[in-house]
Amino acid sequence: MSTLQSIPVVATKAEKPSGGTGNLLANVFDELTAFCRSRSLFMLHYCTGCGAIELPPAMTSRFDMERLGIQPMVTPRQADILLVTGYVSTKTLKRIILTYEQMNSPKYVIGICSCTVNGGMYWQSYATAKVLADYMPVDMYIAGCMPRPEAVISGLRELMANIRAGRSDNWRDYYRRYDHYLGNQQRLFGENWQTPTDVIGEARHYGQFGPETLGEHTALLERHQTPLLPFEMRLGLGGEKTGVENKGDKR
Amino acid sequence: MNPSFIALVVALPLLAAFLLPLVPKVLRRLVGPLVLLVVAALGMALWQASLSEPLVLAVGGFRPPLGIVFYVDSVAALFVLAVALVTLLLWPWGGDASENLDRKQSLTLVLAAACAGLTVSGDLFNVYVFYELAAVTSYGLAAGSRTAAAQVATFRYVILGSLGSLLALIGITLIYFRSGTLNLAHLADLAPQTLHDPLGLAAFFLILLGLGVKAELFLVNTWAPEVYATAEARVSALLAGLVSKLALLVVARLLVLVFPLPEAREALLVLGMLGMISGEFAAYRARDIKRMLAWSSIGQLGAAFIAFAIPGPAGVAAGLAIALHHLVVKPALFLLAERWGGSLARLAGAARRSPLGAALFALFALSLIGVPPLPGFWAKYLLLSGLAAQPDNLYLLAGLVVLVTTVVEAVYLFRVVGVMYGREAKGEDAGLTNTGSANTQPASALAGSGVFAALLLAAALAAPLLAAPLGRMATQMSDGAAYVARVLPSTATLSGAAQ
Amino acid sequence: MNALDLLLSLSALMLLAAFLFGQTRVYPWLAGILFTGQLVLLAGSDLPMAAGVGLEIFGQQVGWQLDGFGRYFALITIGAALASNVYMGGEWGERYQADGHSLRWLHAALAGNVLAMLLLLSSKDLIAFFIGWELTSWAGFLLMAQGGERALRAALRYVPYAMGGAMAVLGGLVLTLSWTGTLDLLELSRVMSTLGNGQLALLLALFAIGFSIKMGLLPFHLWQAPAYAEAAGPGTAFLGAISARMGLFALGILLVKLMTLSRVADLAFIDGLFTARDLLAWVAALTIVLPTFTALKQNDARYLLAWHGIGQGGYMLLGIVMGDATGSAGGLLHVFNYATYQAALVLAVFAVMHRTGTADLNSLGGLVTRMPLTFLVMLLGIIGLAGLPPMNGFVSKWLVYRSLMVEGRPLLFLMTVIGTLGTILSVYKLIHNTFLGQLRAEHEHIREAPWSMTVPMLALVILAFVTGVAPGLALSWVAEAQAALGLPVLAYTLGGIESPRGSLDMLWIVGVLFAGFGIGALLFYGAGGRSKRVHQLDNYAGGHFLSADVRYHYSDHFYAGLMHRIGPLYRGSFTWLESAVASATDLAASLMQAWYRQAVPALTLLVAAVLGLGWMVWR
Amino acid sequence: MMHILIELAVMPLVAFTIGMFMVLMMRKIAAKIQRRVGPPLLQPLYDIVKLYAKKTQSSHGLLHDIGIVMAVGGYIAAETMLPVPGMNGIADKAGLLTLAYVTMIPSLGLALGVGQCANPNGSIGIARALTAMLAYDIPFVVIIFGASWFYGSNNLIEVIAAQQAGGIASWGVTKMPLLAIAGLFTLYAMLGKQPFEIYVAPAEIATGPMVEMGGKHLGGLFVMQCFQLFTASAVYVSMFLGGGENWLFFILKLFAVVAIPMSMAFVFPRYRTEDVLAVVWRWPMVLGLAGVWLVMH
Amino acid sequence: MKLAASPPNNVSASLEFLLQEIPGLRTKWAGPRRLRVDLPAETLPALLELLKGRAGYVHLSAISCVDWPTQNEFELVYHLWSYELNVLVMAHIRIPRDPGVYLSVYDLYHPAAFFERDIHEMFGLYFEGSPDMGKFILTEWDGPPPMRKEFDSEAWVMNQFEWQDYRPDWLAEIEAKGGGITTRPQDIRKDGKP
Repeated sequence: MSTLQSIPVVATKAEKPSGGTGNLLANVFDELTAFCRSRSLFMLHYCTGCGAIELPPAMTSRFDMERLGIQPMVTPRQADILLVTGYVSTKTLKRIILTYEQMNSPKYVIGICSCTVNGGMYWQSYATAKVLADYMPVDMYIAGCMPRPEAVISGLRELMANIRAGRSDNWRDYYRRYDHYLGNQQRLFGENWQTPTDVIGEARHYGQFGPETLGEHTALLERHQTPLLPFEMRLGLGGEKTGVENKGDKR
Repeated sequence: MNPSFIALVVALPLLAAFLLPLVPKVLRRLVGPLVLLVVAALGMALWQASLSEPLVLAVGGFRPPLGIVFYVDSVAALFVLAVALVTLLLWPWGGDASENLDRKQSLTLVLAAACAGLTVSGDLFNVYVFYELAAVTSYGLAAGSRTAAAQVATFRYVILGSLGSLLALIGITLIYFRSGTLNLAHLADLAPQTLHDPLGLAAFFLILLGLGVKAELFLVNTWAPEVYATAEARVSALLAGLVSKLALLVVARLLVLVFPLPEAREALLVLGMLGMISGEFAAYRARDIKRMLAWSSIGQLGAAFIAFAIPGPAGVAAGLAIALHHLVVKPALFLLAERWGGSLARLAGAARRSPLGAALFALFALSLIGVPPLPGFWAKYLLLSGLAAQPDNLYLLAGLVVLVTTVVEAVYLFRVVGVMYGREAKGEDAGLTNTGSANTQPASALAGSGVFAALLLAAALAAPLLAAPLGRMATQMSDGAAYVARVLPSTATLSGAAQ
Repeated sequence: MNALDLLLSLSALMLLAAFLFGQTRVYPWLAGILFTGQLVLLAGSDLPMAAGVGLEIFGQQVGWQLDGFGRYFALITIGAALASNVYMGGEWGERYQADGHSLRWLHAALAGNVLAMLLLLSSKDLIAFFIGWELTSWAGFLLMAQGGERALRAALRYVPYAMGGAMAVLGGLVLTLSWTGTLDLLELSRVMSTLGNGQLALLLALFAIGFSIKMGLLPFHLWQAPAYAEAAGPGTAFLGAISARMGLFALGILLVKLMTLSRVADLAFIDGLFTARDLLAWVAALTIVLPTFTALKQNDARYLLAWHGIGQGGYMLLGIVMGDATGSAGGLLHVFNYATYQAALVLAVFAVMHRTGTADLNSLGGLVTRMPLTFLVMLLGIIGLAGLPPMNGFVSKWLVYRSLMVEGRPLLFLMTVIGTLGTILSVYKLIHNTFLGQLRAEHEHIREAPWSMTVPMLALVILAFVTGVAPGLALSWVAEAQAALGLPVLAYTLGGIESPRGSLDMLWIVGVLFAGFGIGALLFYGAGGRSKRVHQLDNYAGGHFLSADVRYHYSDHFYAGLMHRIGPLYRGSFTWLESAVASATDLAASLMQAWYRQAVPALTLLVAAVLGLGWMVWR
Repeated sequence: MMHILIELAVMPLVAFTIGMFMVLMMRKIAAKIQRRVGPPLLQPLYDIVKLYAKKTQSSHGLLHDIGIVMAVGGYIAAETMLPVPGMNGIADKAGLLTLAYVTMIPSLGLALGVGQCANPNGSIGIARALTAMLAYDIPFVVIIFGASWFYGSNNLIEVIAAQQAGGIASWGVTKMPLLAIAGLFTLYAMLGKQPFEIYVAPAEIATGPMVEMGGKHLGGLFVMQCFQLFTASAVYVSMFLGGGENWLFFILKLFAVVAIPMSMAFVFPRYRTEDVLAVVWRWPMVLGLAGVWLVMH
Repeated sequence: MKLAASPPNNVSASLEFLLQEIPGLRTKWAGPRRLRVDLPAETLPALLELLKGRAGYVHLSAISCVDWPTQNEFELVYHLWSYELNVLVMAHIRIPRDPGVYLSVYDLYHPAAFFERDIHEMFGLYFEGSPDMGKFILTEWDGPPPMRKEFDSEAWVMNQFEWQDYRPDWLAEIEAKGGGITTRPQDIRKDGKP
């Protein structure tokens, strides 16, 4: 049983403003980026459940998110916050995980409505995923069976405060404890569950490779996953006669 | 080079033709070629001699206006040489039952004699006799291939030919009635007073129609496509290539000497244009090679008529160039068409099986169209520059017709080349094309067209050298007064006596 | 044996060699050496190169002499021939021979084309000109007919056009002879402009029609696209690069040297309102726009480039018709520029065909990761074709624009810009459908084109880039051509032109451009964090899981929006015109054949006789 | 020579900062129209810094990155050709026409970058963007023709000098009113905002070209947007509003030129591609041609 | 049930007269325009063809299935509507649970394909002849048919998922002031776990 508080938040030194020690410039730069990150959040315009109806009023003239620097963006590549609003059915969860992995980090997940906390009204249903936190690191919950726009705005403001203070780094957790999340996902979707994003490769690439990144679940994934390595631009020069060479170089 | 040899040129083949059956079987096959070789040698000698100054022979010693006169200037000598050589190349060597072969060989010899006679004879009646002789032998040869289609086509040809001869005879009688003489030189002398009136022109038109049958003139050439398509290719080559040129030459000589009038030239020009348009456009739609070549020869002869319609030596030079070029190209094409007859579809991919044949066809097509290095271009250049030099707008129109018909000619000739070099016919008509050796050319056809091709290429390379003699021949032929002076030494006395 | 004789005999020797042992492996090397030898000979010798060989026939002197204008075109011809020869010698040639075609005929056709074009370019009088013109047409026919059944059919469609043009030129030649009495180009340039307006108009009509057919100007352009597209690979490159420009060479001589543009401007249709020069300018402008927008709709890369060949011809003619220093320099420079990047583009398309087997834009895509060098060639090629700064295409188009702006021709200027924008759209479609987007499963393992193909392509594109950065190099040859032709010569510097009314200095512009790219790269790689390459299926598709068997590459009907607006304008009126002429000839032919199938020939003979007599008697 | 190198660095920076405030002004206008508070003063800067400070970015290949580099670099080069008060850069070596072409290079670079993302939304977006470019570039070129015919040269320095010679009376807008109006309409279409933003249709093709642009790629495009705004308005000001006598007037004119179309933009829905062609080929083209006719006669 | 001599004039009577042709069929009017019909399973196709052919019942709005675990039977209800008679006919049939197979009416009413596919997914009842018996909505579900009475969803959930203890500080403040959650989760849950 994992409680919210018990989720280990790994405090990395660079992110935490260490109050003036270390060289000033590095500090100021991190300070500036953290401030800009908090002041400019791009919200992914992806309505997963019923809670999404509360977002337009939060954007338009009465509550106006833009004054906080929050803009709705359409594709996961451009977005920072993934708002999971309302019940998360198993089918939708697949799309949410795909979208989450396509987002560029630092990225944040806000679970709006109670259904993302503990299943909410659909806690008995066989078709919904109960706890969103099992499948991806969640930064902020805004409970309520559809929270009002003020609640959404206050939730966002709190997230901005966390980002500013550097406390909201859970996206690293997805890389560091990928095996845990993958296990939960495989438990729900079956063993040959695979997303086109190469999370393990990204973990290595960005230096987020922790001890728990690999485990028996990722071993399972390794066995059946068709490797989706990017097409490197290669200069296959040479005078081979036939057009099709090096058959089946399965990397 | 004493003049009496001229008579030999006509007499020798005639004699050989009739004595052929008596010769023992072993030698019989050699008689024809031998005779033709002798005639060719004579022709070459005559040509050398006549280049400087034309030769005259009064047969049997009778002074010109009464007796038979043979007048040989360089053009006539050249055509005699051409007759001998082309007949030799198109000689019926074999491939038939022996008595049938005798008949063919003798007929060919008679035809050769008649043609030689046509070129050298100096008076109208003689021309008519040799013309009839040539006509009859061509009927015999045309029907030679013994197929029903050939018989029918020749029958229609006979009707037209005889009607034409009839008209020519009426024309000649008219002239005789008006001028009292038939000798060309004498006529040339008397023509201004007697023949340059509507009646004279009518006589000229009748002779033109009469001779036009053989020269594939527009109004009377409807027989040509059928005969050439059904007769043996060798015969069609002979008729289209050689005989039609001689009829044309006679008309030209008549035009130059007796009727140098604008109306006559205009008639020739209009008929030439119509002949060219009808020939080339009909060939555009032809689906079978022999008929296409027939129509193409009608077109080319139309061009020759247009050329001779141009007054002065320029016209004669252009006419000679076109006639000689056609004389070389058309027989070769007919030889190629022997094995490639029938519908064009049969030819799909023929180039793969007989590459030399296809290459020759393409070479001749290029020359016919007038692609520069080949002599065809120089002929067309002479024709067009002649036409452009004339102030009269009708000549410019003729020039336009020549240009347009050349484009049409290029299209249909290269459609055939395209079919030949295209890919093999597939499926149902595949069987049609490669029936045994349908597409491969027999050795004789290739040899014949190869010689013609060699002639063509030689002419192409030596074009600048040939230009000078052609010019001299043209001036010699177009100079009427010299003809008269040469044939009738003291014209003053004779004209008085004849009145 | 002076320089020109050596040049002509060298190319004649090459034609013979190609015919004899064209299919061996040795011939391409020999041809390469000979071509380079010719190039060096041409560039080295001083002008005018008089030729010894000549003949005198029917009272006309026929001789050959190469001046600055001819040499400019000759250099491009031999350069294009060298590039396609290297291309043919390599693996492409082996594959071509393996497919059953004859490499010997292709080499012979190429050598024949070069010889014919040299004869044409160095003609001293109209007969030599006509000999060269006809030989070029038929050598072009031979080169087009190589490469299969569709190529042969396209070449056969070219025959009536070629013969029509040739006959128009022959008609003009003969009329010139009868009106001016001489055929020598030098004398003609003095005498011809003294002819009356009516005569000059007829001559202009005949010659202009003849030359515009080969150049593919508007009414006579339908044959060029299929003929050039279907020809064998390097054949297309050579044809597209220089073959159509022989028409421009002829038009240049006709309009500027013989008739002088001022006299052409006097021939007015509506007394000075719309002169013959305006007509030529507008035909050129329309030739820029219509073929370019036809190219936009093509789905085969070779056809797209062939249609652009026709379009770019319009710029060249427009430049020359403008007649001022910048305009004509732009037009002439565009001949060289277009030859370089067009040959590179066509060779690139054939390299793609060599590897993937097809040039159909709807069945390619994503090849940039597999054929990067070919992509680089095509990228620089399309930048040149579209006329954007770093490449030389921009310089020549800029010169034409500037002359249109200085001369004050707004509508013509508008047409040229519409043409350029159309080119930009269609070239992006070309590179997007071939190299960008989703890489198909079956193309994942193809390799880059072999060295024998990439080297000539890269050489051409680098040449285009170098003459783009320093246009002065090419402008020196252009100035020489202008002087030889009698046009006002352009004052040029290494970077472009200096003038108060608006100068162009490519060295600075390209320098600043690359400085900008440097700063951009610094910003991108320096300021931005680490980025990771992702697979093409790791893509946003509205939450849908993409898979390799689904083909989601957007290539068919590429500019749908644009086509909704201008779609109805494609009425195909020229194709209708061509088929109308064809059916008219058919009708005439059937009528004539009816004459020969009449039942009773004797009756017609008699009727004819009576009519003839009547005509003779009562005239 | 040295001053050109300095200007090469300074002019783009100035252009970027002015461009950023233009973006801010645009968003503020949009907010005010929608009765909203609108973003804080430095919001564009925050966005750009946040995008560049992203820790992980996904790129689809070398060409995807080079596309963004070309987009930003192309505009940096274009800025040096735009004379601003005190700095002329290389305006004398490249005229108005060259500037029009150099500004096409960034869009071509972006098109190539988006091409390699292998995303159909991106390809459709680029197809529409190029069609829109075809649409608004034709009247733009007509206007360039008219202006360069009127001033007798397409060298921007002379164009500005000619206009500043006689004060407001000799400004382009007073001398060539029709061309000025057509120019404003074309500028409006060039900026790619509301009625003319079919190629960035968020709901339909997920922001078209920008669909796979994240982190520093999107940051590069935000920087390009600032440059685009500055370049378009600076060209218009140089041609019709007498260029910059001093920085204050220059900036006021720039913001005025951008403010007019932007104030109208956010009340419109969105034209389809063929309608963009219809509108831009009808009104500005007719006005432009009439203006040119007037200027020439 | 004797055959009445003359066909009655009003709608419901004529319907009843028509239905007499089906043996072993019982009718019961649930409302002025709602007729419940009970019949043996094998005669259902005959009824459908009769109603469709002779009474204009062209609209099969739904097939619903009721699970009777105690009687080990499934009850299938076919809701039919006629635009002429404007009377809703609900045909009830009972089929045994264990083989759980029945024949499809797809050839008569094409929409039946979806209803049958849905029932198959939810109840595991196989319809022979139905075009597609694949997964319909629950593409990720490979457990037992969930709508069967013996399937205990809550037990499955309890086994599959774990809960997280969500005690945010704002809840503690409310509880400090005496408020809090009225019905605790363990009271709702049958097995009493929190």
